[in-house]
Amino acid sequence: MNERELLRQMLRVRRFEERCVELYTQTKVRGFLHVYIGEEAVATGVMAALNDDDSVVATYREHGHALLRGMSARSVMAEMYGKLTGCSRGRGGSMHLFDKDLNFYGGNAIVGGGLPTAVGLALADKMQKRDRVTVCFFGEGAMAEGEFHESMNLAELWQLPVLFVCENNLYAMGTALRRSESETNLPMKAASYEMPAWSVDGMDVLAVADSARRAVDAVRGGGGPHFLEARTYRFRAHSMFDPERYRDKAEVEQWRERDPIDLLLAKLEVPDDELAALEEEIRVEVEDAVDFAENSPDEDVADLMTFVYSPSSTVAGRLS
Amino acid sequence: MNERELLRQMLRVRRFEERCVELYTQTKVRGFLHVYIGEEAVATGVMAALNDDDSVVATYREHGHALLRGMSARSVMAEMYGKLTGCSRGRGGSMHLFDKDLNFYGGNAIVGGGLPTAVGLALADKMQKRDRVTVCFFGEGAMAEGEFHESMNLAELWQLPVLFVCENNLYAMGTALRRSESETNLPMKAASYEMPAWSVDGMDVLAVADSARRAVDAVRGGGGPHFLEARTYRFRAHSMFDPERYRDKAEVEQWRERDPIDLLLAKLEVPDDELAALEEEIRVEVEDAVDFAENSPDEDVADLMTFVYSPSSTVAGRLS
Amino acid sequence: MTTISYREAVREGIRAALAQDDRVFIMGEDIGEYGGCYAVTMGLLEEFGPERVRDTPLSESAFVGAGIGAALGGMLPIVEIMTVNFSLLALDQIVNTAAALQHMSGGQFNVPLVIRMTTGAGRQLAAQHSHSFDGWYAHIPGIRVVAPATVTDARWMMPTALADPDPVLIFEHGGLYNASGDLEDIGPVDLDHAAVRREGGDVTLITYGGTLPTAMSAADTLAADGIEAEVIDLRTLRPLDDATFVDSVRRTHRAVVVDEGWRSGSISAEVSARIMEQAFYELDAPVGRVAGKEVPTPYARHMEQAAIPGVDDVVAGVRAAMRGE
Amino acid sequence: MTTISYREAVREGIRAALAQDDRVFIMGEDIGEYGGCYAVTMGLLEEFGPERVRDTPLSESAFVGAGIGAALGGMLPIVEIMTVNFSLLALDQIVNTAAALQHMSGGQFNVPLVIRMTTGAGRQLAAQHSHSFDGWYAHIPGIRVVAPATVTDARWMMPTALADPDPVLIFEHGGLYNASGDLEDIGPVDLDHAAVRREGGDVTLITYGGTLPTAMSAADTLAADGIEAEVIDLRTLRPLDDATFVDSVRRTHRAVVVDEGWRSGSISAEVSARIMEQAFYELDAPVGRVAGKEVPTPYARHMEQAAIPGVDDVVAGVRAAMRGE
Ligand SMILES: Cc1ncc(C[n+]2csc(CCOP(=O)(O)OP(=O)(O)O)c2C)c(N)n1
Ligand SMILES: Cc1ncc(C[n+]2csc(CCOP(=O)(O)OP(=O)(O)O)c2C)c(N)n1
Ligand SMILES: [Mg+2]
Ligand SMILES: [Mg+2]
Repeated sequence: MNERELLRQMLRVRRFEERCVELYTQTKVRGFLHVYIGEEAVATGVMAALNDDDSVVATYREHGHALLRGMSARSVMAEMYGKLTGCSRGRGGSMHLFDKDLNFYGGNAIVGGGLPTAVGLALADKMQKRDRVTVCFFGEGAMAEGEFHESMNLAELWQLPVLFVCENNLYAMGTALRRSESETNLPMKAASYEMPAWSVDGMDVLAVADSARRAVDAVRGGGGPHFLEARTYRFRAHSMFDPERYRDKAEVEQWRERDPIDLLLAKLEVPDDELAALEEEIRVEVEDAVDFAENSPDEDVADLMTFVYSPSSTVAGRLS
Repeated sequence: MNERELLRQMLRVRRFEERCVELYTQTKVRGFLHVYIGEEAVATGVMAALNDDDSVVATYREHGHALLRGMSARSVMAEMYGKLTGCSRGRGGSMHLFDKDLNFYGGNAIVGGGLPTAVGLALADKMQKRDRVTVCFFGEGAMAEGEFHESMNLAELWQLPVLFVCENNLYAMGTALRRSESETNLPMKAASYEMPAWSVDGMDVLAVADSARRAVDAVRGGGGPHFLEARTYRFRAHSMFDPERYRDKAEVEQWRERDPIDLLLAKLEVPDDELAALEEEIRVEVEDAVDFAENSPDEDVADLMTFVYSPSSTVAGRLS
Repeated sequence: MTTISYREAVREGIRAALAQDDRVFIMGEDIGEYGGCYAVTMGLLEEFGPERVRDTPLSESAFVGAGIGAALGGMLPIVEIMTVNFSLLALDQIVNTAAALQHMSGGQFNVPLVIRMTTGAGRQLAAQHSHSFDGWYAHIPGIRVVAPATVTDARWMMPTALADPDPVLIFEHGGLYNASGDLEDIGPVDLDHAAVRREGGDVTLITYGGTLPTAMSAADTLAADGIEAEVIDLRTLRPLDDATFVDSVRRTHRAVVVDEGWRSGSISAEVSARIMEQAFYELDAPVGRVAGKEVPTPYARHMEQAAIPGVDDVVAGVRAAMRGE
Repeated sequence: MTTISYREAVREGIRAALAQDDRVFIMGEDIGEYGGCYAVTMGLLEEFGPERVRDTPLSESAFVGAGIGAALGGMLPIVEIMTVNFSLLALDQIVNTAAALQHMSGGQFNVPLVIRMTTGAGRQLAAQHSHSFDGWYAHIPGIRVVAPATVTDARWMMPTALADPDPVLIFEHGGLYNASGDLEDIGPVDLDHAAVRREGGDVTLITYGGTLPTAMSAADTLAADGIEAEVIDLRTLRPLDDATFVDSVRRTHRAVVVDEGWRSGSISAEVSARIMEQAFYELDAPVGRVAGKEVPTPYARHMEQAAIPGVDDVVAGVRAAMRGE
């Protein structure tokens, strides 16, 4: 992916999410909303390294991942509106975006809960001798969970083609890394499973893309699982219910100076009119998604019980 | 504890358990029975470093730990017989030995399940500014469980007075360490929590005693949690239902040459008659325990529902 | 009498306990510096300091287990699990250790641990943040399971729970936090007995926690039609105070259980079975159940609302019972 | 017809599946080199190799979760959890992911995962190895819960479970492994329907899994006294085939549910509630429950036996029902 495209993708995610926040304030979007603003370089850089048939597992902070993986702004926005045209028919909302055609396994709101799934996807690929990589995103807070530990061990023991990407934004809700991990050097943790691991500046999309490319190639080449820490920061509150008492405004400001979009803009020499055209193109895409969501139908309440079991299941037949 | 006493304790545990195996064959003892034969030096050496009011958390392979902590052979044997006079009224059996007076917290048959309890005991000690250490024993197999990871992190983060003792006997049931951990250097795992850790020859009781003394002193002195790996081996099957298909007889024989009791005997110059007297003293203690258990009453079935809730609980009053 | 929110009432229960007894402390994720995911513990860190208002890393199993150990070591821990779904990560510690230890040790060790968590749907948080496992936990012997439905209970269940020598699980329905009510100065709640929240002679409505307001509204609607419902708030789901609801059914001869949990194997099944066993010959109609639809909670508001019992559903359930259906 | 043990029957079900379909593999603790904690999988490693008979480290949550991922990736995994109590360590994966994913994703992802585990008491394994959470799991929508009670079902439930597009939990009662019986060549079991194991017109005995032999013995004892019990083996605990047992109760007018699980909130409560709802006016006596005592399972044999339903308890329960109690 070229640098212009990386810029476009980051901007797309940024503007989309800014709009989500507005819509939340207007009570169009509900539930918990976790935005990725400030962290866009991470998923943008990593996704650039993937093939179409690779798999992605993400968290509840995954609008960016969904868009970057190729989901349409329409299907994501409609999902957040709770509409039938949303990727998950409006049943999942912001935290549960999925797309089967894109091998996008979402959308897990149990911290750490996606890691075992990723291990299993990689196991299936290995057993079926498919040339695929599974990328699993999670926050640094997830690393304290037992599921992280068990998954790392299993992946390394079985030499599975999975890349663990830790989005270290320094906080898990209000808990700073040094208050959640006795060892804050995260690659050291991966090393304790003998898993190759390195850190990258998560604000520099080119660095992330480069690191991710190396890691994905290594995994695909049979090098077993890898661990990549992307050092980043979230500019906004954890969710829409966060008074942000746990960090200084000054700290946030300091990090904002390293806004990944600004950093890339500073590097590329994008003419003003080109940038304006890009912004306009994205504005149109986002507004189209909003219109689409606004005008989409709700799911019929009569369908509430569908997909508890598969339509082909005899159980489903009996319950309907 | 002097060397003669270490010998006496190891022999006591050995003879007690040899008798348990016989009794199992005679169907006097039932359920799962896990013996510690071959591993006695570990608990013997570690217990020697503890004060009376320190706390101990162990596993289902804990007859030795119970005896070494000071529980009588009678109360342990009667428990294994399922008698009312057993430490747990016969409700726990071999896997659930407890003694409140000795701060012996048993007796946990969920692999890894005791670690959080140990963390909590140490937290209580710290909050109450008591000069106590909690020792938590577990097998190397437990280290793959999420509860290990979470407990290590919590203990180190909060600098709690707990010593984690990994009894590395190379197998978790039939699973060799290299098949359960991608990193088999276990102190490295502790290091990934920044926890001081070292290994000791678990067949050499003097070395264990020395290492444990250093570790316990460090913990008691405010040095935070420590991790001690004792490299040992179980001479017998995992439990009484184990065809031992997963390891070579030759490997077992090789380890038997390093029988901890023989090693210590070789070091001490114990006259034959003294050894014979010691054996006889132990035989008498064990047979006394067997007689006691044989002649003890069963718990009254009418008491089945007691101690589901505390006798002082209003719930218990309502249910009885 | 003061009017406060349920959230403030829970906080006040915790605050008072921390102030009164040095052995009490609270731990959980983001209860301190963040101020609590649902702002329940806001301000407690400042008042009691980080030792007693203890933020934990994300590790439900270890910090619930550490609560067990601390209780064994003489403390009176209150452990907060942010949301009921996450408690599944700690279930081994709750069921295999906390609930079993006393019996397994022949009465030697009791575990005076209080675990609080947010339960229930209605806030569009979807399938991993919205379930009602309250009734499900009530299957486990060795623990007590309680659910405050009113502001007063939210305040006053805590001292009873802390005085309990055994593990107590407190389920706070997330939909209630913003509800306000009169705080009555009743002192520690009697957790051995259900509460009759409304008297009536025509039908017994049995419920608890988040669906008490639903049942009360339904009773109002029904009263307008001349049907007087007696509304019973179970308060404690384990052990069930069956005497109170069976007595009521003996008088009304009809009963409907209202419960947000998935219907099959819910606490409403147990209540129905107990009425069957204890008052079968007094019944004029089968005991009805108005329960949650058996579906992972959907996000979209209309779908979510369809999945949980509403006032109309309760009214319809009672009308069916009146018709003998 | 051959006589084989339940253990061999389970093994044969797994073996046949491994032989027939490359997508099938089995993983769990000590299923390979050790030969299985209960020797169920003995010999499979030698036959199918370590890729398809995959030993796992002690990490229930991760390997159950890996089963979910592998199922999503096109495999048909069979995951063995050694003992029901340990499954609590994997409950987050089972409930929050496996059971919820399809609905949560709007129907995009189904999870064809089979999880087997040993359940039940009777072998003096005490409180952390003996419980019966079978009925408890049946509360969870999105999964199917089954329990083979006979050698034939032990053999033939596996192909149906593997053909199911959704997660299936198979509970094998530890007390049955050594039992022998005739293996009938029935082909894949119909898991949508309960089985009538004995016909009778006086009372309906409803049970499943480990307590089917108990119920059958009780029926024999009762027959000697002229009471003919119809014995229904639920086979599938979720979803319940209520039509079969409700039809039976409509004929016999009396029912007793036999269930090793703790009584409160057990599957027997659900069965009782359904009969209440569907056949209240046909009942000549309240539905009785003969269930496990609500106590962590004790080790001592006499105490353990007292904690679980025995033939005498069932006979007494039926006699009470005959008296209308
Ligand atoms: C098992 C579990 N426990 C707690 C929560 C509540 N929670 C949601 S997000 C979060 C913080 C996670 O932090 P991190 O992993 O660093 O990801 P980030 O939000 O920073 O991207 C917490 C505690 C949860 N969703 N799941
Ligand atoms: C959570 C859990 N999973 C599985 C088991 C079954 N099990 C009992 S002991 C054991 C092996 C444990 O090995 P290790 O920790 O090395 O201890 P050792 O037996 O070697 O002393 C297993 C798998 C269990 N008791 N608990
Ligand atoms: Mg974070
Ligand atoms: Mg071992």
